[in-house]
Parts: sequence; C-alpha cells; structure tokens
Amino acid sequence: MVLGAVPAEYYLVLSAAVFCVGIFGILTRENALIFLMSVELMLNAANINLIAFAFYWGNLTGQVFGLFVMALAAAEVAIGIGIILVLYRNFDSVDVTEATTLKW
Amino acid sequence: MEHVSNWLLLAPAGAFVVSAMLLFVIDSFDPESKHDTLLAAVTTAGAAVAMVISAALLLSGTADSGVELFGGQLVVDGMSLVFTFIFGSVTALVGLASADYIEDLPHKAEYYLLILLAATGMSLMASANSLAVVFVALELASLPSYALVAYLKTNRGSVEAALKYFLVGALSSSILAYGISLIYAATGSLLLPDVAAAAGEASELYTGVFGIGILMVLGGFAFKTASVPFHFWAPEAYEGAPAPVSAFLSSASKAAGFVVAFRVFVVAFPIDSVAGSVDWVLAFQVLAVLTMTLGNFAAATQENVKRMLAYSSIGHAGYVLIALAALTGLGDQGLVLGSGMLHLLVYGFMNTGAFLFVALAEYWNVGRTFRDYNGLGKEAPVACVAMTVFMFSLAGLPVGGGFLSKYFLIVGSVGAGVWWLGAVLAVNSALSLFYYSRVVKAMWIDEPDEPREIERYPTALYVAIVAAAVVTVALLPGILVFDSAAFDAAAALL
Amino acid sequence: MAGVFAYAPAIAALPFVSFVVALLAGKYMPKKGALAGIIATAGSLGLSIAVLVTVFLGETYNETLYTFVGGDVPFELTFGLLLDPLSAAMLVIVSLIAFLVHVFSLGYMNDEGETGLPRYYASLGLFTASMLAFVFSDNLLMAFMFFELVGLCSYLLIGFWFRRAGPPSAAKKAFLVTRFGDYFFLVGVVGVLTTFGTAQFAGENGFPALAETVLNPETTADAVNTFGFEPATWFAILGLLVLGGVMGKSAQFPFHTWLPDAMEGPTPVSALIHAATMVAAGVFLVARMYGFYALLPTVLAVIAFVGGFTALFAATMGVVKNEIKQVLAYSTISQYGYIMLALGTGGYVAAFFHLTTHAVFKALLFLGAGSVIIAMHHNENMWDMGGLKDHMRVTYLAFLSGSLALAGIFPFSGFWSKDEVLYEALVHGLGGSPLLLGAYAMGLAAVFLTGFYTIRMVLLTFHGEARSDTAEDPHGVRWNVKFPLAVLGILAAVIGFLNPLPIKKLTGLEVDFLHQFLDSGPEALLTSSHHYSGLTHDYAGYSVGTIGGGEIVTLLAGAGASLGLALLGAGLAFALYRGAEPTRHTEKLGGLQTLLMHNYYQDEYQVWLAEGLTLRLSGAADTFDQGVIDGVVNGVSSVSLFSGDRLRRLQTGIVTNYAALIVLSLLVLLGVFAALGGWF
Amino acid sequence: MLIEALIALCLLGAAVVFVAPNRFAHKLAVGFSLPPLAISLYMYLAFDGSGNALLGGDIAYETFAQWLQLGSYTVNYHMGLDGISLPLVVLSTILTTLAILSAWTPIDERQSQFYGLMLFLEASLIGVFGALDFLLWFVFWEAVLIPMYFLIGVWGGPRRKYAAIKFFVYTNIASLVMFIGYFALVFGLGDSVSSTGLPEIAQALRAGQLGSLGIIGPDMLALAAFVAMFLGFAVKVPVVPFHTWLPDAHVEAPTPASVMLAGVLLKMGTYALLRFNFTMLPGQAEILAIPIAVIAVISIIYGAMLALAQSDLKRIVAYSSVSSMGYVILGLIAYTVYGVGGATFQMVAHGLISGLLFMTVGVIYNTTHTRMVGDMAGMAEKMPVTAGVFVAGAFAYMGLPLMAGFAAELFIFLGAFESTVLPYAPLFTAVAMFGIVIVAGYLLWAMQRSLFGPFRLETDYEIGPAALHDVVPLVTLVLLIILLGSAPMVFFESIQDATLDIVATLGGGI
Repeated sequence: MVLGAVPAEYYLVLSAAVFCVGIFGILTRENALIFLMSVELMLNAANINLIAFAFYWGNLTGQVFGLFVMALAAAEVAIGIGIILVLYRNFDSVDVTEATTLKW
Repeated sequence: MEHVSNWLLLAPAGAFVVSAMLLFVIDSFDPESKHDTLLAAVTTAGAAVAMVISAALLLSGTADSGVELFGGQLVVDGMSLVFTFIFGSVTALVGLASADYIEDLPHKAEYYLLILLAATGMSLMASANSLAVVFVALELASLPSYALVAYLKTNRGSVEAALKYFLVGALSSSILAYGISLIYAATGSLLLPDVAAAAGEASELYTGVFGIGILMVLGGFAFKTASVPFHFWAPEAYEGAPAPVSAFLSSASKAAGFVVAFRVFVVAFPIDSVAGSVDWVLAFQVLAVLTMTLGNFAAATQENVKRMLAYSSIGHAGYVLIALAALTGLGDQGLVLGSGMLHLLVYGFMNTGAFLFVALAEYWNVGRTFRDYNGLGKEAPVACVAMTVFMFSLAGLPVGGGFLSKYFLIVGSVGAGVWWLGAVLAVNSALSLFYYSRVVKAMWIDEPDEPREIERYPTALYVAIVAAAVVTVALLPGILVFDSAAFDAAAALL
Repeated sequence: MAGVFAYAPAIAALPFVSFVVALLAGKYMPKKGALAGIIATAGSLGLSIAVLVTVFLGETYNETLYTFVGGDVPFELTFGLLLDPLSAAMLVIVSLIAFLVHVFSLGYMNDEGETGLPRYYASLGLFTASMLAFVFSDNLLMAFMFFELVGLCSYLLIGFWFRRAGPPSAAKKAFLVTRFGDYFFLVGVVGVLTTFGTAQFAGENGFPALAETVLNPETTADAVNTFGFEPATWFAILGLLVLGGVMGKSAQFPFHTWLPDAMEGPTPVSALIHAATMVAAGVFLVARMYGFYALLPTVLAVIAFVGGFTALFAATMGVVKNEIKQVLAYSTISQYGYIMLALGTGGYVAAFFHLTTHAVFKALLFLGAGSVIIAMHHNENMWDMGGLKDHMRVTYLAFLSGSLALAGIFPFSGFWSKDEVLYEALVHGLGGSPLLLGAYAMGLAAVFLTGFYTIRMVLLTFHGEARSDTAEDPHGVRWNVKFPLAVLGILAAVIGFLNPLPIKKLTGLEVDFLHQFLDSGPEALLTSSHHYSGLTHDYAGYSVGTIGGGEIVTLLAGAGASLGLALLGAGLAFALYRGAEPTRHTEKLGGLQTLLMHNYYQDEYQVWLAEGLTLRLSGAADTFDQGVIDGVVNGVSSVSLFSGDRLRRLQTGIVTNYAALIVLSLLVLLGVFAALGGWF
Repeated sequence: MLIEALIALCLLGAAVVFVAPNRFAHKLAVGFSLPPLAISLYMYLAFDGSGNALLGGDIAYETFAQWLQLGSYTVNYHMGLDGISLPLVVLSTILTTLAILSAWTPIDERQSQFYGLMLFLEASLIGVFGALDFLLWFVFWEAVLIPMYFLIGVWGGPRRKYAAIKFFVYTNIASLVMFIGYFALVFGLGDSVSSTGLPEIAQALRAGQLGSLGIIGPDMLALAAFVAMFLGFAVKVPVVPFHTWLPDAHVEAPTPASVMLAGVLLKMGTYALLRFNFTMLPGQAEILAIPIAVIAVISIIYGAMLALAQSDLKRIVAYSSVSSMGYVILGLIAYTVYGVGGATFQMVAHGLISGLLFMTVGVIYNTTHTRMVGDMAGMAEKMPVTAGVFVAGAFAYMGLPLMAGFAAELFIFLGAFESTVLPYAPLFTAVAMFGIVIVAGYLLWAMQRSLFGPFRLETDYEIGPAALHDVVPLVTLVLLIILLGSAPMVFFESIQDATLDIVATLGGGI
C-alpha cells in the first residue's frame, strides 16, 4: 500500500491519532464546547482517511464525501451551539456533567 | 433506468419535502401563525400522502425488483417502501397529536418543519444505497431530532435530554464517519454494491482496517437504533423530550436506523465475503442479547412510565436485531429479515400510540409515574383501552399486530438455527409483560391516591391515539396485507 | 313366573324413586317421606319374594341390561342383573330389614319430632336402593359402584344429626376408613378388568371361571394378562386387593374402628347398616365372587384368620362397654368375623346362613335398643337403666329372643348358624389344613365372650332395679316400634331351622333347606355351593376331616363345645349381674379394662396415622411448597427485578460516563473480533 | 361456519355488554351467552365426524382460508372440530353461561366490563379448541390470558394484583417455551410441510419425516421439542412443580373467574398436551414415559397432600385441581383408548365438578364473607341447599360412582393399568389411585369443619339460604355431573372415536 512518497499506512496512523485525540478530549473534558471540538477532530480524522484514500484509489468519491462531512460538521456545530446555549440558560453552566436530573 | 416514472418512486420522500417547504412558506407569510390546525394539518396530510403512496407502490409491486436512482446512490425497493410507510404513518400520527400537545407553545411551524425534515432524512435513509448517502441522510434525520428534543427549551429535562442526545449522537456520527472512511480505505468505494464486490478482497488484504470499519459502522447504526452499547442517550432523550417527539424518535428514527443497517450489512457486507474479517452476524447476536436484556431488565423497575417506555424501546431494538443476528445462512433467511421489518411496522403504530398516551397524560398533568396513572381507566376509558391495546401488543399478547410480529421473530430465529436467541427473547418478553402490565394495572385496577378531574379531552390527540390503536388491532389479522410484501422485500434484498 | 325377572330392576328402582320423592317433595308429605319409603320397600320386598320363589323354582337370570361404556374399547363396562339363589335370598333379607326399619323409623324419628326427615328418608331410600342394586349386580364393577354408593349413604345417615359435633366426625371416619379399604378394592376391580377383560361374576365367561381355566393344569386356556406374575400369585394379589374393600365395609380388623363410632347415627340406621346393608355388603361380596376366592388358598387362609381374629378381638371389647349400642356394635364386628371365618374355611353355605340369621337378630337387637332408647329419652348408658322389662313387655321379649340368638343358645337361630360356621372351620382344619384350626380356636373362644356380654347387656338393661328416674318412668312406644320387633323377634327364634345341619346329620332328614337352595340353580352360572366346594377341594386343598369316630361325633363335639362355652359365658354373666343392684365387675379388670375401654388403642394409632402423620406430612409439604417451590418462583422474579435495578444504575446520568462506556465497549468489541478474525 | 358464528356471537356480546350500562349488564350477558350455548349443543347433536382431526379423520364444521404467508409457510385460518375438541367446546359454553349466571351476587361493580370480559374469554376458549392451525391456535391460546388477567386483577381478593401478574407472566413464559419447541419441529420437517397447520405437521411427524435442524439431529430435535412443549403446557395444566401460580390465582379470583379457570383454562393445558405432545410425538412420549408418569403421580399425591394442609376452601379446591390434572397426565401417557379417552373425559368431568365446587364455595362466601374453614361451622343449618350441593360436589370430586368424576377416573385407571407404553404401569396406577383416599380425607374434613357441627360464624353477617339465581347453576351442574356419570357414552363415544388413531401406532392395547 504505497501512496506516492508517503506510505498509506502513515495516513491511517495519523487519522487514528487524530481520532484518538478527539476521543481523549471527549472522555476527559467536561466543557461542552471542548466536547464539540473533540467531535470535530474525530470527523476530521475521517476526512483525512477519505482524502488520502481518494488519492490512493484514484477516484473522487472520498473527496466529495469529505466535503459533505465538513458541511455536516458545520451543521452539527450549529445545532450543538444552540443546545449548549439553552443548557447554559437552564443550568447556568456549560459543564456537561452538571445536567444529571435524568438518570437510571 | 432513468425513466420519468421512476421519479414517482421518490414521491414519499417528495411528499415530506413538499410539505416541509409548504410550512416554510406559511411560516414566512405568517410567522406567529395562529393557524395551529393548518400547520398540523399540512404535516399530517403530507405524511399521510407519503404513507399512502408508499403503501400503494409497495402493494402494487412496482418496485419489487428494486429501482436505482441517481447513479445508484439511491434505490427504491420493497424494503424502502415498507419503511417509508412506517415513517409516513408515524409522522402522521405524531403530527396529528402535536396539534393539541403544543397548542400553547411558541415556534409551532419550526416544530412541524423539523419533524418533516427528519422524516425526509429517514425516507432517504431507507433508500440510501451508498455510504455517503447513508451518512448524509442519517445526519439529516438526526440534526432536527436534536433540536426537537430541546423544543421545550425552558424545561431542564428537555434541554438536558437534548444535550445528552446530541453529545452521544455527535460521538456516534464521528465513529460512523470514521468507520465509513476506513471502509472506503479498504474497498475504494462507497456504493454498497461496489463495496460488496470489493469486500472479499478487502477482507483478505486489509483485514484489520476493513474489520474496524465494519464494526464502527455497526456502532453508528447502533446509536440510531438505540442498541447497546450506544443506547445511553435513549432513556434520557425519550424521557426528557416532548412525548410526541419521543414517539417519533423511538418509532420512526429507530426504524430508520434499522433500515440502513439491514441494507448496508446485507448488501455491502455479504457475510460470506467478510466473515474472514469480522463475523458481524456474531456481533449482532451479542448486541441483540445485550440489548434485549438490558432494555427489558432496566425497564422492569422503572417508576416513570415514559422512561419505562424508553427502556422498553431499547428492548424492542434488541428483538429486531435478531433479524440481523439470525442471518446465519441457514433456513429461510428472508423469514427472519422480513419479520424484523414487520415488527418495526407494527411497532411504529403501537409504540407511537403508547408515547402519545403519555403525551395525553402530560397534557392532563396527571403526573409521570405509574402511581399517577392509577384509576385513569374510569375517567378516560377510551384512551385507556387504547393504551391497554398498546401495552399488551408491545408485550406480545394477541390484541394487536405486535403479537404476530414478535413471534415471527422467534420463528425466524428458530428457523435459522439460533433458537437460543428466541429463548432469550422469550425470557425478556415474559419480563416485559410484567412491566407493561403495570401500566394496565395502574389504569384499571389500582385506585387513585387522590381524586382528580379531567376537564378536557383533546380531539386531535384522541384521534391519533385511537387511530393508532385501531391500526394496531387491525394488524393482528390484517398483517396479511404486508406480510408477503415484507418477506418478498427481504428475500429480494438477500 | 320367569316374567318376574323383567321387573327385577324395580327392586332397586322403587327405593330409588322414594329417594327422589322424599328429597324433592318430602317436605310437603304427611309423614315427610316415610310413607313413600315404606311403600317402596314393601314393593321391593314383594318383588324380592317373587324373585326368590322364581329362583326357588329353578329359574335364574344373568343378563346385561345397560352398557356403561362400549364401542371400540378393549372391554366393555356394563350393568346387569344376576339373580341366582344367593342374590335372590339376599334381596329378600335386605328388603325385609329395610322395610321394617322404615316402619320403625316412624316411631323412632317421626314420633320423636326430629327435623330434617325428608333428608333422612331420602338417604334411607337411596341406601336401600344402592344395597339392593349391589346385591343383584352381575359384575364386579357394578358391584363396586353400588358398594361406594352404600358408603355415601352410610355417611349421610351416620352424620344425620349434623348439628352436633360427634356425628359428622363419625360419618367422616366411617367413610374414610371404608374408603381406605375401597382403594384396594378399586385397584382390584381395575386389575380384574384388565386381567380378564370382564368382571362378570357368573357363567363360563365370568372372571372366576376364566381364572379357573387358567389355573387348571389340565386345560390349555388362552393366557390372560397377568402383568408378569405367575397366574396364581397375581390372582392372589387381586383377591387380596378386593378383600381390602370387604374388610373395610365389613369392619374387619384393622378397619373395624369406624363401626363403633357409627353409633352416632340414628338407631334404625344402625340396624340397617349392621344387619343388612353396609357391613353385610362386604361379606356378601366375598360370597358373590366365591368362585374366585375358592381358587386361592392363601387368600382363603387370610380371610379365615382375619375373621377368626376379628371375632375374638371385637368380643373382648364388647365385654366392658357401658352403652347398649356400643355392645351391639362390637358384637356386630365379632359376628361378621364369624362370617369371614366361614368363608375362609370353605363354609360358603354356613357363611350365608350366619349372614341371614345375624341380619335378623342384629336388626332386632338394634331396633330393640332403639325402643329402649326412646323409652330412656335417648340415654344409652346401661348403668342408668335396669328393670325395664316390666315396663316394656314386647321389647323385652323380642330383645331376649335376639340376645339368645346372638349368644348362640339352643334353639335360637344364632346357635344353628354359628355352630355350622365353627363346624366348617373345624372339619376343614382337621382335613388337611391345620392352619385353619387356629382360626377355629379364636372363633370358639369368642363364643364364650359373646355369651357373657350378651347376657350382661340384657341383665343390665332390663333386669334389676331402675337406676335412674327415666328408667322408672320410661317413655312408651307405639305400634310402629312394636310391630317390627315382634316380626323380628319371632324370626330370630325360628329362622335357624332354615338349615339345622345337626338335625340333618343326626336324623338324616333333608332339612338343610338353605343348603339345598344355594346348591340349586343352573350349572352354567357356576355359582352353586357344590361347585364352590369342588373348587376349594381342588385348588385350596380343603377336605373334610373328623375327630373320633366320624362326622357325627365331630359335629356333636363341636356343637357341644360351642353351646357349652356360650352357656358358660351366659352363666357367668348371670351370676355376676343378676342382682337388683349389679356392681361394675369389669372395673376389677384394672389395666385390662382400660385397654379394652380404649379398644386396644386402635383408634389412637389410626387417628395418629391420619392426623399425627398425614396431616403433619401435608403441613410439611405445604411449607415446602410455599417456601421452596413457590420460593423459587418468587425468587426468580425478585432476582430479575433486583438485577434490573442494578442494571439501570449503569445509566448514571453523566454524559461523559456514557461516552466512556461507549468507547470502552467499542474497544472490547474491536478487541474480541480482532482476536476472532485474526487481524494481527 | 358454525364455529365462527359461535366466536362472533361471543365477541359481539362482549362488545355490546362492554358498553352497556352496569345495571343491564348481567341480563344482557346471560342473553348473549345463550345462543352460543344453543349452537354448541346443536353442533354436538348434529356431530357426525369420526376419527382424529389431526390424523386424517373427518373434521366437522371445518372452515379453511389462507391467512398469512410466513416465509415459505402458509398460515391458514383453519377451524374444525373432532370428537376430542367438541366436548370441550360444549363444556366451555355451558360453564360460561353458568358462571355468568353465578356472577349476579358476587360482582357488584363494573359489571359491564366484567361480563364483557367473560364473553371475550368464552370466544377465546372456543377458538383454542377449534383452531387447527398453530398460529391461529396460538392467538386464541394467548388471548385467553387477557380477560383472565383482568378478571383476577380487578374483581379479585386482597392479593389479586400479585396473583394476576403471577398467573400472567408464568403462563406467558411457558407459552413462549412451547412456541419455540413447536417451531423447532416445523423447521425440522424442512420441505415436507408447507404450512403451520396442526394436521399437516402431525401427519408429517407421524410419518417420520423429521430431519435435523442445524446441528441437532432428528431424534434429539424431537426429544427437545417434546420437552419444550411439555414444559410449556405443564405450567398451564399445571403439574408439580409448576403449579404455584394456581392456588394464588384461584384464591384471589372472583368466583365466576375461578370457575372458568378451573373448569376450562386448565383443560387447555391438557388438551394441548394431547394434541401436540401425545399426538405428534408418540415415540418421544414412550421414551419419556417413566418421567412423565412420575410427574403425574407426584402431582396427584403431592397436590392432594397440599390440599389437606389448607384451611381456605378455595385453596383446597385449587390444590385438588392439581391432583386431578395429574390423573389426566397419567391417562395420556398410558396410550390406551381408556387412558387417553379417560383423560379427555376427565377434562370435561373435572371442568364440571371443580366448577361446581368453586361456585358453591362462592355462594357460601357471598353470604359469610369468609372462606376460612376455621371461621365457620354448621353452615348446613343456615344454607341447607348449598350445603347439600357442596356435599354432592365433594363426593363427585371424590369419585363417587354414577357421577362424572368416577367414570373419568375409572377410565384413566383402567387405561393406565393396562398400558404397554408405560413400564410398571400397574404399580404407577396403583400409587396414583391412592389419591382417591386423600381426596376423600381433605374434602370430608373440610366439610365436617365448615358445614357441620354447631353453627358458628366469625364474621358479622346475617346469613340465610342462598338466592334462587345462585342455586340454579349449582343444581344444573350437579345434574350434568350425574348425567355424565351414569351415561358416560354421551361424550365418551365421540372422544373414544377420536382417540383410536392416537393410540393406534404404539399398539398400546387398542
């Protein structure tokens, strides 16, 4: 699996690393905004793969889909910010661990 | 293939889109609309049209062999029509019921709009024939859902639910996206048939990448269907959301998750080719057992009716997972897959009806716990009879179609040689009878703690509930309308 | 005359009709159903006599009348009539006693102002009907069914005074103890049916005949299903099983305990139960299927010993009783022991003879006792009586006649029949079955005791000075009491001449009418007495042996011994209780008296079996059921709910935990499948 | 179409009564229960079928239409009766009418709902006995639970909720187990069957066409399916140790529901055992003969012992039902005409007798408001007719000749004794028969304590003789019991005819 000068595995490793960073952020941070950012990181990890392998396979599918993912990520953030806003209004905080009225 | 009449096959999705647009128009002309009924009517009518068209297309056999559109990005076949029918019916019921439920709340047009857009996304999911479309449609269905859950924005429960739903959803969609990217990495394509074609080679050459990809995609779908371990959002979202939205999410959204899962796994990852990489049937068996058991056991000890329904909804997801878990290649495979579709179809009515009853109870402010429902049967006998039908049908007693579809799943699992899945279902089903009947007991048997007076009987909500009940009952003998269509669709897919 | 057989079913049907009439309309009838009963039993008596005459003239009847179950079954279950000398004679006895008891009840029940009379007469009617139907049954199953109905009726009648505590308990005990015996009987019936495919008593196709063919070494009959046993063994098992029912109903040791308690019922009922119906049913059954028992030496020996032992055992208890009916109760047990002894020792005719005489004198004694009880205002304690003979002449004379018959004093009826019973036991014991001599000895010893307690009873009741106010001024009785007493009193004196065997042996006159009668009837039925004696001879090895110089010497020695012992007992009683103020001599027996008064603690151990053991066992079963079996069921439910409660704690409400769990499970999933799929 | 008419009339009645005002409900319900009764009696009189419906015999009153397509199997609407099911249909209609009659006094609230449910129950029961397709049958089988749940739960005694849910869940899980067992057989038959119809499956199984399912071979599959179905039905019957729901349900249920529960619902279990296990898989029954007989004997003796320990009249009758149902199992495993036919006959006989006893206890309870034996004595004085009927019922239960119970038990004993399928048959039979002694023990004891002796009542209620409308059903039942007991061929003829084919293959003496 060779991709030009850089072996394809490297891209995979990179994307996996980015993905893991995202996960790490989700697991450790309590701030909703950082949570959102981490999700963005994970989506971008997917994008890395898509772009890299679009080049590898020689078709545009991956790149086009990467665009879609970016657009959707933006929409997601929009919704997310909205929810975080109402969260702040109701709980006076953007700490995701504060809202625990619903459980069990 | 690109024939004009083929466009007609997208009419169900079109109906959703058109009515959504209509709502846009209405809202822009009359932002603070006083025409509550008009908004609800447009929504309901649009959904009903979608439902009727899907049924007509389905039963006429027009799309039996499957019609590909947009260069194979979308496909309309029996299964997609079965599911658009489900989405249409659930949306129509929810739209109708919402007319009363949100009558005192602002932003009605947005509410209906979001529902219709989500429904549009779901109907696209039903037809998605490419992983890209899958992802986009899934997001189209999900994003409005987040907003809908948060619709009661001054209600802490609603907001908290939305937050959790959104966060878990975002995480899951990232996982899904990453999974898709890995599959793309391994196969070089996103079109399901092409992925299938490359699957054999991919699982040999890129075993790990492909395997991780498949499992991550599975995870993404598990989120949408509220299956363990991606179910954590569900109890909170269903409990916190406005009850009609819970109905919508737990019936339609779950069905949408399943239709995608059915198509992607059956079409794109033929088990014979990918078994060397990841035996996803085994994975689904594990998930099915876990999901059924967790959902039902957790539901058994709830005090809050809505949360009980939420957990039971997880349990039902577990039942339907059997449809994938029993694709062992043994016996009549179409049987079990078709049973899954039928169960979702019936579930669309009975579960929606149950949540709408909860909506009615919220409307009356009787409270949320079982105890609060005590003695309701005396004051609202019609609605309570309907709720009894829903509960017993969900529990698998022969008052409604839920009886047959649940047993079909057992039949399918036995036929596929995984009778032990049927046995697990049996144990869970018996347990579910326990907690469903608690609702019935509260309504009919227990005496209320304090006298309560019900002043208003909201017409639209009642009509929705009764309609759902009538259809649920009618589906017991009347499942014959859909059974061959569903089994044929399943067989065609396989 | 054979046409009378067509009406024979009416013998049982008439009392049944009176049952229905009394039950439904008794309330509105002048004598509350008594008249219906009297008319019905009179009709039965008339018909029975007609049947008897017909049979005497040589006609018999053995027909199936109703198919209970037929069609494609391995064997049909039917109802039918068997009218041969045995059943014809028994029908007369039963209907006669029933008729007299009905009449007597007018005095005992109606005149005493009892309530619930329709119920009484209805039960009485059903009782009579069941017994009559039992008597003319042509197969074992039908016999069993009516045997059970007899049990039901005795339950109803013993418990007639249900408002008191005693009678219901006694009724329950009577039914339960006999039911215990009937359990074996039913197993036997089922065994007989499945073994032979038929339960017919008589004829070539009857089961005794089939059993004989199987056992007969000279014939090569089709083997019957003996369930893997030797035929002889299996038949003996069947015989013993059926015998269980007999012992229960006929109150043979150890099933005798119900009978004394059954005195709680109205006295006329006691007369009916003891003389002609329930208790008689047991021994009648043995006689009825004697063709089967005669093939089984072991069973015959068991019957003989049970009989002999019961005769002696019950007599000892009768010695110390203070209540008139109690004495009579134990005498009944004892007398039925004699009948069993006769049957067991091959004395078929003797048994039936004693059954007949006993029916008469025991009915008489009970009715007499009833008369005394009326007079004494329902006080039954003999120590409160005394001197009654001057106040109630008819009762006294009749009672005396019955007592002498019971004691076996020449020439009263009991002498003849008891003597024949003992004679049969003696000669067959001498003739190669020495075991029977043991049974004979017990029977002989009982004669002495019988004489003693009978005369003691008479003396305490009628002689001496009145020992209570009521005894001084007893209540009078009317014709309806006296009439039955008179009839029976005369019969008790003379009926022994039906079959005075010693006279025949001594004079050579053919005066053994009963013997001749039971020996008549067509050969095809295989129920004649000579057929039976042939069977006992061939299969049980019974033959006649003598002492001294031959039959006559044996006969005289036996008769002398029994009469002498009876007189000795009577004389002893006379000596002890003769005076105006007799003393309670039995108290001198000390510990023995206590033992006898407590009936050898038979009741105690049976009550312990029922309450101490069975009830405790059932209590333990209940605890086990509630605790363990239901505990498991409830436990499963609790565990499910508990685990559900634990499981839902997974949902902590903190979204980061969810994310962590999702990631963790995804990793586990990946890890597992990586290992399975061999990705690395 | 007559079966459909029966069911439709019941359902129509149920619907009408359900919405009728409470004060008319009783009369309406009685009215609606009469036409089905008349029709079923007519069907019985006009019945001319022969043979066993599952084994190729004539099917009377047959209706056939395709219903569903379940994968490659058709599910048909197939109804019909034979000599086994018809008596049970008649039993259902008779008992429903009488139970409704007897409900006048005890049911004093929400009458319309009560009677509606009773009629719904009747419809479901008729469906259970009439259905000849598995799924159709299963619909009715499960439908029975629903009215019974409400009847116990709403109108029951103090622990009614516990009893109702226990009954509900316990029997439901049993059905599920049985369901899996049955479909394992269907799939094991592979291509040799094309529908889920009972006759087709039964005949295919008897023809030995069972193949393997997955890795499970035919023999193992048949055995496993037999066990699964047996366990499923065992709960319904119920046999020890699956019986504990029964006393709770009985004690808490209102009298008419107890009557239906003991009278007909328990028979569903034995009916199904007969139709499924013993008709379809005789070979497996033979293999398992000894365990099954042991279970039967334990049920008989242990159930009777438990009854002896009770002091609640209803509980006594409830446990005695466990005992009586044990006889049915014993008769079935015998595989003889008398055994299997007697078992079927016992279903009818026990239906009538236990119905009678429950009704009688109910009548006593209506006036005394207690069922505890220790709380009352000498009731015969105040309620002579009721006490008389109680005595009659008790003796019928004890197997008094010329009453239905004796005939049934006799047949079973005869059949079991001569069985060639069951090893040591005489021994098993003899031990089982000891039940007749214990049953006499507890019933006589109970009667002695409650009916007889000096009058005493611990509760403060005025008591007097029962009303006429309470007595009529009782007397009717007594007469029916005597009729069946003295002329058993009334039902046994058709039963026996339908039984012959079942026992034929094992040759257990016809």
